[in-house]
Amino acid sequence: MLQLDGVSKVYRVGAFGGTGLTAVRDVSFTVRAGEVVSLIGESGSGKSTIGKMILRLIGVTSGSITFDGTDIARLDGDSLRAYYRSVQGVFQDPFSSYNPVFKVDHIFDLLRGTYFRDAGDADWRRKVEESLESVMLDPAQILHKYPHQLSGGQLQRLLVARALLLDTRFLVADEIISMLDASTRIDVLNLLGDLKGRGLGILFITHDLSLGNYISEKTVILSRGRIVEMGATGRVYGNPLHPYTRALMGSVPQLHRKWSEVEADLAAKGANVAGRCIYHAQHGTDGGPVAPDGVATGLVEAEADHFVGCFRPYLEGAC
Amino acid sequence: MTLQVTDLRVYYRTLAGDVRALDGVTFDLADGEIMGLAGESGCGKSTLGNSLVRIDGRMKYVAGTVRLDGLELPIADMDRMDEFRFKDISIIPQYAMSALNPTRKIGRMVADLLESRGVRFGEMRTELERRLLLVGLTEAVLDRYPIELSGGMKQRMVMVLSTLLNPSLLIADEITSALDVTSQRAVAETLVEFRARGFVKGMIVITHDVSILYQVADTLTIMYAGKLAEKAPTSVIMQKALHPYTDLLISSLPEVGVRFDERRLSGIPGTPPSLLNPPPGCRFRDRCPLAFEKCAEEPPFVEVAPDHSVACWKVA
Amino acid sequence: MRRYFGRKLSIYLLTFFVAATIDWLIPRFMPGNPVQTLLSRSALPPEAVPAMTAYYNNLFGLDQPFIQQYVNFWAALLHGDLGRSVYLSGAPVAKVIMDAVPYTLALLVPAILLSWWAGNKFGALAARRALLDNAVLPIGYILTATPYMWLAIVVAWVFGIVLGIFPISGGYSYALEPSLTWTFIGSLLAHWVMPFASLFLVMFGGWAIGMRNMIIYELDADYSRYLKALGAPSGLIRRYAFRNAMLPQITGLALQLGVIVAGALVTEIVFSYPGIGKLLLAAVQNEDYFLLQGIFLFVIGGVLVANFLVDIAYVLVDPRTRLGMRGESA
Amino acid sequence: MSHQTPTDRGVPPGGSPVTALTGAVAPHEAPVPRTAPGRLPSETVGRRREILYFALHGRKVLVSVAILLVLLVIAVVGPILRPGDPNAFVGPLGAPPSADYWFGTTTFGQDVFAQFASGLTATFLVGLTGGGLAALIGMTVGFVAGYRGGVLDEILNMITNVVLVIPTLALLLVVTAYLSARGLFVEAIFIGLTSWPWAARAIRAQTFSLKTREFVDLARMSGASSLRVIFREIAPNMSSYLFLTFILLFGGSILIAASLDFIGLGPTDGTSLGLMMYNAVAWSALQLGMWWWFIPPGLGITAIVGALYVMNVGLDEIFNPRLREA
Repeated sequence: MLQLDGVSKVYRVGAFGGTGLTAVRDVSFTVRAGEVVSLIGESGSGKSTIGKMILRLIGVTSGSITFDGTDIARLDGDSLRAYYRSVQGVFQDPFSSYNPVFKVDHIFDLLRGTYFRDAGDADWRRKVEESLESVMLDPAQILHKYPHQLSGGQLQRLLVARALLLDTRFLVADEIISMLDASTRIDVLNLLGDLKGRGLGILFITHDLSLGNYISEKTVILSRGRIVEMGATGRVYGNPLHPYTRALMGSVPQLHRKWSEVEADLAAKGANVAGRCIYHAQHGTDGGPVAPDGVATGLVEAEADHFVGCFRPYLEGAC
Repeated sequence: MTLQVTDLRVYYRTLAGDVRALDGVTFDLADGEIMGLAGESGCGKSTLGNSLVRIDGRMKYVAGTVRLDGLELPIADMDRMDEFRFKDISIIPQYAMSALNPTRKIGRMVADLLESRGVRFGEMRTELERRLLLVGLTEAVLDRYPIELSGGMKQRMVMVLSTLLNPSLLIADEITSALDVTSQRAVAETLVEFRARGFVKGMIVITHDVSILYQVADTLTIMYAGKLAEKAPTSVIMQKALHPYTDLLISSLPEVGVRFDERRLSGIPGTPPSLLNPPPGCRFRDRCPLAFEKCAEEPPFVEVAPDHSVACWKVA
Repeated sequence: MRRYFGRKLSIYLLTFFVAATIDWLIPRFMPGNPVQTLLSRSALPPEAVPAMTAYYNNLFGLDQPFIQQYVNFWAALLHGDLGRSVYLSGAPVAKVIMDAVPYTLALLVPAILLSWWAGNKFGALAARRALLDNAVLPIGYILTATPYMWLAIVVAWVFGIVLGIFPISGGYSYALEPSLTWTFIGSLLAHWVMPFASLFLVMFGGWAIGMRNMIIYELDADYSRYLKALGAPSGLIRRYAFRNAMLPQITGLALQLGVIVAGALVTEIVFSYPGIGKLLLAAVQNEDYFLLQGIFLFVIGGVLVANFLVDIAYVLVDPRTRLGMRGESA
Repeated sequence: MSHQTPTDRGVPPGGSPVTALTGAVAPHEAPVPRTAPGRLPSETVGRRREILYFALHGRKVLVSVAILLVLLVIAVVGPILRPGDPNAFVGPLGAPPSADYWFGTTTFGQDVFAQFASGLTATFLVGLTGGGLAALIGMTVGFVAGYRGGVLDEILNMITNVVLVIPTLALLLVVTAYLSARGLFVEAIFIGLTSWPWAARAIRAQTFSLKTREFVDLARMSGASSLRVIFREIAPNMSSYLFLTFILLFGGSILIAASLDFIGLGPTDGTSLGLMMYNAVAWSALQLGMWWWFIPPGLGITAIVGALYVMNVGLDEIFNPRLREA
């Protein structure tokens, strides 16, 4: 339902033009209905930029994002409002997502002003309460409160409820649980799983590999604005090919395995690809488009439903 | 024993009344021990760390004693504590990225600080440079301003500086939470290295991320609502946590390999009580699946096995 | 660094260009004809009016095409020619201004520097002494809320009239001829003290309060907390806080320059001090437009140059701007 | 956390506010309470109550409001007590304060109290109009530049910088000198047109930081227009800040007006406090020892502006709990 095709984003830095900073380079992937795709990357990898581009909060420099076949760059006015009826987002910081001077009801009132002008008061209240209950919140405990009176977990669910009030079919969930307490974060994550069951397509943006593994069907690993590895979650986690993916996996603190054990395990798995760029091995040394910094931007299918990009600059020496 | 904390109570003053952020905490830290301290936000873990170093104007010392290497620390006395800070007890603060004076060259700041504590910078310089190399920095950073360093470099600089005088006790307060996974690992392993080289004797590592603690901590202490819930060797807690809160907390953490479709994890329903007027009895009672009448009384924090203490009536 | 100053310089040049253009445009767009206004003031016989009108039109260059007038204006300006003063019987404006400048500078430069220095010191002191703080705050607020000329009037009244310590009018005693004698220098100083003191006082309050507030803020900054956690003595922490609190004070100085200069002008008027301010009053009262325009351009130029100096000072003190200029920080 | 260089901080004109606000700007960078991990939620819970508490117990605010009210009453009641033209020659020449003429008379026998009362009215009007206009322009420029960013921001910044470095009094001098008839409002409008830049800068910086808050994105995803986002989402978050800005502009306008009047470029008719001082000095009240002529107008201005500044600080302490702990 959502497709990114060669999407790049260049930020303008400095006064009147100045230099450009490439935050996202030539990114392509698709998200289907009823599927969670996790977009994994460290800070500065461009993962949030991609989320914001999908939500039309910032523009695309080149490439296209299409939703149900329509290029979203062309939307404006009414068609943009129609787009937001289907595509919504929830962000990292629950406290920053609410305007602190208003009660939490404000986020619903905003929607009402645009999408439900005709709804009567009683009708509206019932709708809001239904959506709250669907995310397991008690309306009596939540409504008419100020954001600071609620917990981060409650606030994030409330945002999901807001999205459900519309006919949302696609949700961008940008680090939505990284600021929550351990005891409640898993419930918000489960909520995403339930939405997936209802047929929503979800882009789950995170820096935490174990969360991505828990919830998603498909994994996209991003580094410096570029996709380095992508594929079915089981394949990517079971057989990480790119050196960057392996470094990430080796650094994730796990609960019952020490770093040293994980590292030994990864080294054993990766022995077959050590020191060899799979992309260039398949493509030949001069194959595919190359970015100004010398890294090839394409991907190759290393195995079924498992794609990998050029190993530069994570590989010593040339590819 | 390096550190003995007995019945420590430190409250926050607010207009609405005292917030009992630290409400009677007792534990020991052995020589060479790295103790991980975890819990939900607002459980008092950072307050514990801060009160061992510096009780500032917003905090109020209420009761309790802290003994370090057999000597009682005057933790309530801001001025007398100065003697111990840095030399005996030191901290790597949560805000390490902004802890360096922006308008002084780093070397100058280090020199000013050392000289003001009666240590000759010239005598420390060689050791300082050696330790900088250990964390992957060169002496050139001393000639730079903080803005010239990346976030990770500043963090490492602060780590070296805080431990430069070989304190007995080091508090590391949420030092990995702002970092990417790859840097997290480097920082956490540096802490272990510092202990191995004898830069610090004991260490309290405060974080909300239990999996980091599993990697580096010898013992794990779980706090809940201003009190200690459980303390035990890390492996013991991971295998067989006794306090229901610890148990639920650990089982709610997704691990690599666990998938939603196969095994659905669940969190802990409810929220911690307000610390403004906390209810009597066990503070976890409202959320606890095992709660019974006895829990209306406050459970003592008792040793149920060697080095394993719990505050729960079901267990004790 | 070069880029930073280039940018600053271009803003200042643009400002000067805009201001000068406004200065040039105003008499040409204002209701009424300045030449007519001028002539109506002097009791000319009616038959002389056309001739005088032609003379003034020619003098002002008003008989030339519009664009030509503008080009001439810049050409003259670049040669330092600001026209001639009507009220001072045709003396060149540039010279008239240059004669007054030393007096104004003698008031402004020490008043700014000393009040800035003393205010900052005092404010920093107040930040840590509750007793002093309670005194500094109210006095500071009263001083900064005081209009420059009123403080000048009060100072003149108390010390000049009531106590009779200092002379209240002029730059030196009218009985003396300017010369390099001790008597004359003494007279200069005696006349200088009160205008200087009244300027100093108004500014002093502002700096003291500003410094106090900034120090309190800096003492709560992360670097201060870290130093405290490592047991650094409060002397060191305050020294660092003071240094960092100076930076906004320097910016404040830059932004204040225009206001300060205006304050100096009205202060001079109170004391009939022979600087730019007194000249300005005379120009206004005598509707001497060339003189007025000249003073305006001069003040603009002076403020811009002073701003540039403050910019340089700021860069020297704050490493962040220096490094930012190299493009190393986002 | 701060991406602003200190130079980007807005700084108002006129001694004290300069720094009164600079001191406040930095804490204002986070004008809304947030509960970060590890921070006690109760710190924010009590906030509303605290604001009320300090508003009622803050002596600064109470005292300054009282002073302003007294002066306002004088301005309103004065003309009723002393009807007629305040510039009329009604009494003995140069008489000191007495039961008949509370503030004495001028060299020409004008009633100083009558002039003072009507001058107060003029002063309040100039402050309100000039300060209000400056606040309006400052907010518009600040909001647009901060929210839209990009080239528009660059251009507005450039304009702001240009107006900021022009010594506005000098500009006003030249402009007003050419106007043969000048009213109070012309003066106020000129002041308003030239004294907004620092406010624009400060508001721009605030808007810039609020813009990155996610609730702004959420409003946009709710189909809200830019205008709505600015006025319904961003502005309410800065309301206290905007109010403080207005207070400072109010006081600043009064001071500028006083200087203009004093040079003889004030309103050509009517009276004002600055004009009173101008006349007092011009007619040698100083040399004649007629202190009752020049003390009241200056004291009046100082009292109004001082009260405004103190109110600013008092309110700031209420809005910014950090400043309270000195």
